[in-house]
Amino acid sequence: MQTKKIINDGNKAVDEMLEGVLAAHPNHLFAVPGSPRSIVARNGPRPGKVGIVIGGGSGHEPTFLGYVGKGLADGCAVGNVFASPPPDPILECAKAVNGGAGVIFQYGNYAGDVMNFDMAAEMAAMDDIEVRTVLTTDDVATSVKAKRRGVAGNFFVFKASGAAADKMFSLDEVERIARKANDQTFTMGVALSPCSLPQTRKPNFEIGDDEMEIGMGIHGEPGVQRGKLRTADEIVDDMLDRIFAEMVPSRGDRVAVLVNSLGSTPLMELYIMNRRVQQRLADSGVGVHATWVGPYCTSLEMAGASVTLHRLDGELQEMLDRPCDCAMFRAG
Amino acid sequence: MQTKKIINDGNKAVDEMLEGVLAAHPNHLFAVPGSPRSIVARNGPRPGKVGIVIGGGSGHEPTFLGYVGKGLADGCAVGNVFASPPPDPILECAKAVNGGAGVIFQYGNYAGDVMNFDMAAEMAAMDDIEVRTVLTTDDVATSVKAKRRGVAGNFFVFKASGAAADKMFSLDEVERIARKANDQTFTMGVALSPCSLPQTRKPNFEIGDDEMEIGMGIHGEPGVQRGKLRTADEIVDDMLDRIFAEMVPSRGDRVAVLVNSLGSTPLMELYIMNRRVQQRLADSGVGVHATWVGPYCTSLEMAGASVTLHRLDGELQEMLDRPCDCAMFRAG
Amino acid sequence: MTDITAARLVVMFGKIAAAIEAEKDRLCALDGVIGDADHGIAMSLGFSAARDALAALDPAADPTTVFNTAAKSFLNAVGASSGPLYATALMRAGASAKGKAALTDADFVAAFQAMAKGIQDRGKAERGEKTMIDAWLPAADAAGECISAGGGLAASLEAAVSAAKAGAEATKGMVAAKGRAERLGERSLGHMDPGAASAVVVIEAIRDAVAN
Amino acid sequence: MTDITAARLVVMFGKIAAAIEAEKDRLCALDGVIGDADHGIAMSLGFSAARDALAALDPAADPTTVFNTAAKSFLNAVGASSGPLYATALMRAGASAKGKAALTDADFVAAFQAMAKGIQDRGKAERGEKTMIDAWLPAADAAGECISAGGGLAASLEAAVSAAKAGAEATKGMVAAKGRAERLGERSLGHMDPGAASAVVVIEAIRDAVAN
Ligand SMILES: Nc1ncnc2c1ncn2[C@@H]1O[C@H](COP(=O)(O)OP(=O)(O)O)[C@@H](O)[C@H]1O
Ligand SMILES: Nc1ncnc2c1ncn2[C@@H]1O[C@H](COP(=O)(O)OP(=O)(O)O)[C@@H](O)[C@H]1O
Ligand SMILES: [Mg+2]
Ligand SMILES: [Mg+2]
Ligand SMILES: [Mg+2]
Ligand SMILES: [Mg+2]
Repeated sequence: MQTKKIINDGNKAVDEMLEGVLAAHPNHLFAVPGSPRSIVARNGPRPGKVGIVIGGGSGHEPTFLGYVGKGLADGCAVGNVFASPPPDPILECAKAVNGGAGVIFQYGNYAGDVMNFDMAAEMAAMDDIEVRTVLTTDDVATSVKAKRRGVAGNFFVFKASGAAADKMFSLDEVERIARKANDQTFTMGVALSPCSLPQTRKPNFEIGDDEMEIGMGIHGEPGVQRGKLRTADEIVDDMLDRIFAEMVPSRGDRVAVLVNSLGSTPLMELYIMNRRVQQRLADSGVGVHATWVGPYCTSLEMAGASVTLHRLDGELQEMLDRPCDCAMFRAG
Repeated sequence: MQTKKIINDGNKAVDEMLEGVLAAHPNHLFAVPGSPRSIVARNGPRPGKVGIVIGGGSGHEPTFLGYVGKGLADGCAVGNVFASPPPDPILECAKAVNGGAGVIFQYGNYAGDVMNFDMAAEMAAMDDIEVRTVLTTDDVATSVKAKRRGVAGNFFVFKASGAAADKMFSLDEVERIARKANDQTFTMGVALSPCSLPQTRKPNFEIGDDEMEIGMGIHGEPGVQRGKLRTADEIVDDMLDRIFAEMVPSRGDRVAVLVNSLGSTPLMELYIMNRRVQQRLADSGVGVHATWVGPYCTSLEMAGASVTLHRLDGELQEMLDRPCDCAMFRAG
Repeated sequence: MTDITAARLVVMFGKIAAAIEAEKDRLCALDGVIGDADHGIAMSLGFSAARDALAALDPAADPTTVFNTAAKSFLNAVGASSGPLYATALMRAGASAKGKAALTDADFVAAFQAMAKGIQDRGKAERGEKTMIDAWLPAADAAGECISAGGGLAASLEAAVSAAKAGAEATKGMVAAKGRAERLGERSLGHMDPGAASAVVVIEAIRDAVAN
Repeated sequence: MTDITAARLVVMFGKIAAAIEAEKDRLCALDGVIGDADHGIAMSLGFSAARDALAALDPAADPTTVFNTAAKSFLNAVGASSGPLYATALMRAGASAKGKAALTDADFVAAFQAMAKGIQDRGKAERGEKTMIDAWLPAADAAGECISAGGGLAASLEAAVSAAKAGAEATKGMVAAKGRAERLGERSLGHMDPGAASAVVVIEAIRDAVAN
């Protein structure tokens, strides 16, 4: 039996989605002529501005596409579902957003993405575009930071560097801020049910009727542990314990919070989780500057959720508060 | 077997959700003191302004809560999952948003909501608050307009009256615009899978592995027809045929489009649908003023989607374009 | 038979709450077929709220206060369709008992009939529209006829139960013309209306609590 | 044995594409256990793109052009991890064939070895890290040793297939240290690496196409 999807042809799903995206958001986005998988912000790139190129596999919408716009990313290279884009569309993005001040590649730390973006960076260098790479590694499910994946927290990292570039900071400065933002971003997720790829229409992993996967990534890769499904408060407590262990919050710290749905987990459940997140932060003496709740980084129709804390100093707070205007996200 | 949910106690889900909502959006929303199910916009109500009270059952988030804010609704009465709120919290909203210029109750046309809001309106009249009621009836799945349900299209109706009230129009004018907006709003939905209520945690209807329900409402009520699941283009074509039959579009008409997820249908599928919507509109000579794609009116984690067309004249376009700033929605 | 006191009515609401609780899942399932699957939840919320509010009531309260307290707590706990319908029913029962320290058999049947009338006034449903009215109206009529014919309270409520059951059964053959199922048209045929089914449960519990 | 022409290589890519297509579901399922369930899709997209691009190729093309065309189309069709890994493999094969109108048996084995080297250079994986390297390196070594020992092309590729199979089998006992499965740690034990499994399919198809 095939899983149910409202699609035409699994192999065309990404390209047809992009047609639908461009049709919906003509004032925000366009595709590089001749390179339909390279999506660029209408009002983002400009001379002298550092260009921000993000990207990765499809199926995480509104990540990455939705964060392309003035004040955030300038361009986005779109891969197949859960697959890095090849170097070509990445290179075309780099060219399209290049304002002469260099370009930053930002994406989640996955082997496939690293290889493809690195190849694109080499090709961009041949075109005299200076490229820096900042991987997002916010998933605390892995203990070694350098090996961590980028998951929902890339939202904050992209936001910080997008704001820095929008303020016309230098390549060095934008890179520094992106790295700082990544260092201060901590995510933990759980998954309750699989999703299925449009091409296979089979559940991409198996899980018991009363189980959850703790530390699940955003592609259905197994996490750190299988457990029985618990209550919202217990799940959040476990997530925050793991996040706090990495983040080591001090009383007086200030954070931004993201409670994210992996797809089919509804707002009701996310807000119930947020209730507990805010209680725990209050108990720890951590102040909350802003909170986002919703589907910000998904895995198609997977059920599950993640919590991200983004610790702010004055500079990161300024970046977070700076207005941005994207097709699927606005702030400020 | 119980369905999987990240909750604590099904009977507390709505109240805990509201705690999480208020904690996330303290600058946008507060609860009327002593009436936790009456949520009011921080910067909405003001002297001389017509108050807009919306509401209905929970489980449709971001409807209704998410559309409370400056430029849109002033207050929202929150019911249990898929159940109208009782008169009391509705009345408390009416009192809290009353600026002396009258109040409009706006909600979907369901027997339970009508009875509860009508009782509240009678009680408000005793408090010398003039209340008008405008039911949303955008669901074209029913052929008789007066019997139609309000579904995702209430987004446009609330937006229009919220803008009119924000422009300090009179009660008569706001009511007229709300009715016009409702008359020009046409929605058709399909559902692919059930959701489950937090209290029962059982699927709320049964559907075959290869079936879809055409004309499904937003509570799992059966629609007009069971059919085999078809391709995105076929589904959209059927939806638009039904919508066009009611709307009777003329070449040169202008519309706003909403492609809405009922919950777990991901953005990828919605954008694939939008691609076809825009093709069909272009073929019919209908111009598109703006498009929204995402989960705007959901049924918890139900899979499925709806398409809404909102036909604009100059006045409705002005209302749609007027900025608003809500916890879960911004425009302009 | 002795008159029905406020205390007896409080016991009655406890029995209704227990009976509904026991049938909650079945009522949700019936609502799942032609509605939104929550009718058992709404009824259970409503009657347990009534029971809890009554537990806190002054023991010297009169029947009207019992009905009004139940009405108010039911309404505020439920919303939904059942909230105003049953709240109105209970307020009408309270009004019909006004000024009485305890209810005679005839008073009780009058209150029972007032409930049915209240539901109809609030919901504006006619017989045959596949709602709880199709159980409540025949039940009220049967009880009224029986007591007028000198049948006594027990027999009257027994007649009400039979009529309610027959009425609920008959909703299977009706096309819904009110409530959520209305849009289903012909597809509502063959299924019992959940509100009619819960009416049977309520009326049976009333009989069990009062008619002995 | 006659030299291997560009036309023969084009046939070889067709056979690889067909073999991968037949194993696509199994490869996705393997990737579902320790990765993201798309490896069969990526490999099938890549090799069918290569096959299609080669179908349009000038019949006078040389082996290097065949490999480079395949590399480029594979890369652009896939992305993912497999894209750069196989694209680099194929570009290295193209480089090793540079200037040759057709490939001798030794040339072909050298190209085959260059593929394995390319995968390693691109992915920086060592043996034992539970990747396609654990199939490709032993296969390349086995083919190289066999041809040096005078074993001929058929025997060399047969040796490659056996070594690849043993290597893929051995990945079950490895803890992943590269790629998506890396974060699984011990939980990756007991499962075959999908990239190693697909390497066996590719190498078998190469043998079938070339060694007769
Ligand atoms: N206008 C009405 N008059 C009488 N009964 C009604 C009316 N509308 C609905 N009902 C009853 O309400 C029942 C559904 O109640 P419930 O499920 O609690 O509310 P909701 O439909 O709001 O979810 C229906 O089965 C029907 O018997
Ligand atoms: N650094 C690497 N070196 C060699 N092979 C690798 C490396 N990283 C991943 N692989 C191989 O890639 C396979 C997964 O490929 P695929 O599923 O197509 O890509 P993705 O992981 O991007 O979804 C793994 O099974 C492994 O054999
Ligand atoms: Mg992948
Ligand atoms: Mg309901
Ligand atoms: Mg119901
Ligand atoms: Mg994979």
